[in-house]
Amino acid sequence: MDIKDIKAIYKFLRETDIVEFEVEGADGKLRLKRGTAAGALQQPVFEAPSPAPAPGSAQEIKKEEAEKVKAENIKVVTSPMVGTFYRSPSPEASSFVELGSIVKSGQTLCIIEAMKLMNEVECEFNGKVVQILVDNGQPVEYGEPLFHVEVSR
Amino acid sequence: MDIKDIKAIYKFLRETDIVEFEVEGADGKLRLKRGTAAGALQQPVFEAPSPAPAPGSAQEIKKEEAEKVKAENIKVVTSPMVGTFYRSPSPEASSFVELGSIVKSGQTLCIIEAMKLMNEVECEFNGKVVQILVDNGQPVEYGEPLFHVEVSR
Amino acid sequence: MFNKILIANRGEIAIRIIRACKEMGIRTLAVYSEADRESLHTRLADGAICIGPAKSKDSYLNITSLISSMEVADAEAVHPGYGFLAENAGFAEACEKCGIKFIGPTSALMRLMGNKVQAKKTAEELKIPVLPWSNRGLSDEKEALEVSKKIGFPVLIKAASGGGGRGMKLVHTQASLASAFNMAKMEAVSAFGDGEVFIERFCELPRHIEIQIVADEHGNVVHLGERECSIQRRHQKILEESPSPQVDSRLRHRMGDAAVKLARGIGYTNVGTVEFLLDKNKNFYFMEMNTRIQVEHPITEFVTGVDLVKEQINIAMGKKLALKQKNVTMNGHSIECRINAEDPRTFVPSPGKITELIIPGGPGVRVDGSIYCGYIVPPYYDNLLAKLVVHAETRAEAIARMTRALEEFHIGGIKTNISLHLKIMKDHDFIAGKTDIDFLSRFT
Amino acid sequence: MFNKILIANRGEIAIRIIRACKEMGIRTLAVYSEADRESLHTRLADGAICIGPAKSKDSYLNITSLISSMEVADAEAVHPGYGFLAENAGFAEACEKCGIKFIGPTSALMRLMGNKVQAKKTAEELKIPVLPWSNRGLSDEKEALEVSKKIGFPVLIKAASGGGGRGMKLVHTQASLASAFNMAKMEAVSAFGDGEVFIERFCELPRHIEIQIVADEHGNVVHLGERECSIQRRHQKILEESPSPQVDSRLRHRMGDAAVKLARGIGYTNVGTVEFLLDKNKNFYFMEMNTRIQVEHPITEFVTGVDLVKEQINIAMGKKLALKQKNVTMNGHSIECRINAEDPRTFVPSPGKITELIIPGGPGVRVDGSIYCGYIVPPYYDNLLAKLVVHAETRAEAIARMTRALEEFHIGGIKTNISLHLKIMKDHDFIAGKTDIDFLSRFT
Repeated sequence: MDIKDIKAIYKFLRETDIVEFEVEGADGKLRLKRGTAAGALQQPVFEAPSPAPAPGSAQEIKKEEAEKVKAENIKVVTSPMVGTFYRSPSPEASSFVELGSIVKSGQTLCIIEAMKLMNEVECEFNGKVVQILVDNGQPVEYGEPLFHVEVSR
Repeated sequence: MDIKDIKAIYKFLRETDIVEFEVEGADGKLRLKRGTAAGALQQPVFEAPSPAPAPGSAQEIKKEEAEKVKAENIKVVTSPMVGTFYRSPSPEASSFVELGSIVKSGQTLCIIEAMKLMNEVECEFNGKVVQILVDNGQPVEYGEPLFHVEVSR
Repeated sequence: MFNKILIANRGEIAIRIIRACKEMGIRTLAVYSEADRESLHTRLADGAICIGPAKSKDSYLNITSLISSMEVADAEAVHPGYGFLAENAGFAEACEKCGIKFIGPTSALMRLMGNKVQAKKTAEELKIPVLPWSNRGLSDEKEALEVSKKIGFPVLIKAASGGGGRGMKLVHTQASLASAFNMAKMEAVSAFGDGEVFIERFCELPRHIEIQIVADEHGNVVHLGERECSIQRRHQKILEESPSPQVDSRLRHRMGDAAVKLARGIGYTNVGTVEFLLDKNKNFYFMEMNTRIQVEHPITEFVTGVDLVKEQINIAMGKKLALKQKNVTMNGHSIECRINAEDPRTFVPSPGKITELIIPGGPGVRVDGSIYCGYIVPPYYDNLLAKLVVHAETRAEAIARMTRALEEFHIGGIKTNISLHLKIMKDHDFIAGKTDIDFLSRFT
Repeated sequence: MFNKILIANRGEIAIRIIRACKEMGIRTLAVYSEADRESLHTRLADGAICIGPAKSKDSYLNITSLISSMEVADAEAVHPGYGFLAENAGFAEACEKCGIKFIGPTSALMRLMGNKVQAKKTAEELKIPVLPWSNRGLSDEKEALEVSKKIGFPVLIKAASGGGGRGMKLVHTQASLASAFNMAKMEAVSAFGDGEVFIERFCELPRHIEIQIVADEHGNVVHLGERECSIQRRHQKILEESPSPQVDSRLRHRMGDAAVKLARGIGYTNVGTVEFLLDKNKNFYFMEMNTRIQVEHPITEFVTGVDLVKEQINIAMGKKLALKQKNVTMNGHSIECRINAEDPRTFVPSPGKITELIIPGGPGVRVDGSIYCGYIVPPYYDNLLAKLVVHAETRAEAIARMTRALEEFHIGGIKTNISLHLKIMKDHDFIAGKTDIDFLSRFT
């Protein structure tokens, strides 16, 4: 399937009321979605107290990244609750993990503070921390991506 | 599966109320989703004083018929105005045309009465009356199909 | 009691009238052009009839089609809404001749008030204040110059059959009078087919205040207070409020009395609006009378609790007004924003398909619209999509409510002036009630 | 003055609260479950935070998540809406401990009124009429039989922690008492984790009338008249009106006084609703008190002009009531229809995608909804799509208005109970005001 085929298909779709289209053949797969209603609606997201992340975008981008990396050998660790993200057990202590740290299943990655309680977030597999997505002391919502961890084979 | 197949499938879908479609075979897979909403909204039409045609349907069917016959060698004569349809110049007189009448360009097919004025509707080509769609004395709206006339070659 | 009313209009006002009829138990017949087959008014009426092609001239302005529709469908009365044939005395007369009740004043009254020279003369005779003027239609430049000198420059040249600012010219000096006079005459001929013009004194930065009148066919007339309509662009109102922040109860009383006096003096019936200019010193001057329901009638409905469209129908059926002037009270404050399909900066109309739609709701919010998700706004008619109207106890609360309602309003697929209205709601002069006829031109 | 309020709810009531906050200049923080990412309340708030997965238990009922959200986002107060945690004294207490203002009464008052045995005892002590009852929670069948004989059959067994008809049993004869008593206890344990039940005299075909109370933190209490809520299906209201066609001003006065007496007697604050049964002889009996905003609050807002949600917030901020009892007037008539996503005959919920949507508008119509075209109604929560509320001068006009508004309302893609409401509007008994608690079961 080359660009000419795609153009031909799109030209055809333009004349129809088809809004989603997917075709799979011997030579590959094509999925198209034409602009429409709900999907385009703006999505308001968690408005943090200072310093605020750019409303709307940051979170979404993170989620897209999460999608992308999932395809590879990298897993996303998300926040199990609403709270404040801490990389170390106390302000004086050193961080649980750093970029590049090798982590084992069961090892604490960070703490989420909620209602004065410190909740440890553990890694559920062996791997290597390849990205830390949230700054120390930042608020996080449920399901928010915190770390990218490359799974060891 | 090539563009020709897809077009054929779409042509079929157009005649149905299917909005999502997925097929998978030896030679691949096709998934389609059609846009919806407004087109499906019910269309209220002219509510005649007694005897009332079935609300909604009659008119629509007539129009669909009009579409169909257009494709062949048959033309639809529509009402040029809102008024009352009369097949003869006076109650005692005979009808201008009957089913099967051979008509010439310029010949009067019927009268539409509007504001006490009798407006003659003329045929604009030579042909044969193959269908009379409105009963004598019935109200008609603008653009309402009145006759099917088979055009002489 | 009418059994069936034909609604000779489209869009939100057709729907407004259908709503009133339904609540009164009267059947409704909608009319539509070929371009309006999917319009909401055709869906909501009890019946609908196609009266012609897209062009207004051949459909909504087609008197023969309309009268014929009423005859074939046994409608006893017609409501013209606003615009189209609402102030066409010829249509009212045709209805009168066919024994169809035109829901509005008589054709003779429409003719009298439709000519601004006649209307001003009538007002003057009734001792209602008018701006110094030529006292008649003027035929040549010399006459015009003479009159203008007497009145004193700057003067305004206006068309007797005018409206919407066409044929209107502001003249600052003697030197430019002659050419302006001739241009105004030409514009008036081409716009209204009537070259009669007159001259009046120019009033600087006036407010545009109108008084709502309700008059039955038994000589009872009441007024429902004023509407502030100064926020205009090219003589088109886009935002109205009631009461006016500049009108106190004493002034309201005086303006209301003047409007009632005019209506009584000419034997007016049905609802009507008497338009005044209010100058900086709070002097008011009669401008013209609109012999129909106004776009902005909902703000008066909100503050007085009177249903103006039902009143129109009741009056047309010969009923006596239940309302007495002493029982009319103005409660709280109401604002209307006209939501138009247009670029909020350039004002270029923006027809097309509405792909996303969220309509505001909640307490104190009324939406009179004709749109739905998937609706294609046709390019043939005016670009009013919906009237967003709010009511609250105070003006400040009404502004807060309108702000939140505008923020909720989301129309995708076409451009609208929602953002312009939001800017107005946050403007200091607007918040302070400092709005005159030039507000919007200073603003944008 | 609060700077930011967290809204611990979803759907139309979350939106209702956001609207009030916006008009008051207070910032809002919405919370949502993963299933509600596309919900309108997340769009309309100033900010939104995901608090858990779809299941209510893990999100909207997750007290830790909610308190943590307020802490990280610096919200000073929480509005619980209705349902979810609105009558959860534990949540109110947690807020109190964290220095967060819970917009409602104190946790102690919620506990007192949350237990029906305690509530009835309190009312009785305050000399408010109650149906003859066991005067305490009952532990065994023997006690139950003794009490029932004294009261006289038929009797009703009810759960002290009950609600929504669960744990409620009607007993006609001595013979069936024992098994019913034990079943009621079991149901109460499984539904509320509390097996306490009591017995009261069964009142035949009563009306369900509730009085709206507003009480500030300075001892001022007023009532805003009654709501008629008799049209229920399985103890779920679907249509309410105010005033009740069965309550005249004298009875309103007496019921209102009783409600105010209760509120004063317990030192109640914020808004609340005192529910009464009204029997065929117009005797009224205290049933329970709801310590939150009600779904049907808009009908009271329409007839009294009071914004109940703003009152809630003002009271929570410590303001004194501006309203005096003598200034409360009931103007006109208001009806609310709850538009649910359900089969209108079987009442089976109908979640799914809304593919077409036309929302009614025009004069006297208020829509409090959470839907838009393209919205997918999730299957996890209650099936209320929108509240359609009308107001008119008389009950007959309100019914006519509701009828035309229901006819305008078009929701495509899912099933709704719009047609059921239309049938009710055309029902002779309804039109005559003859609605008791069994109206709907006779009707369907």
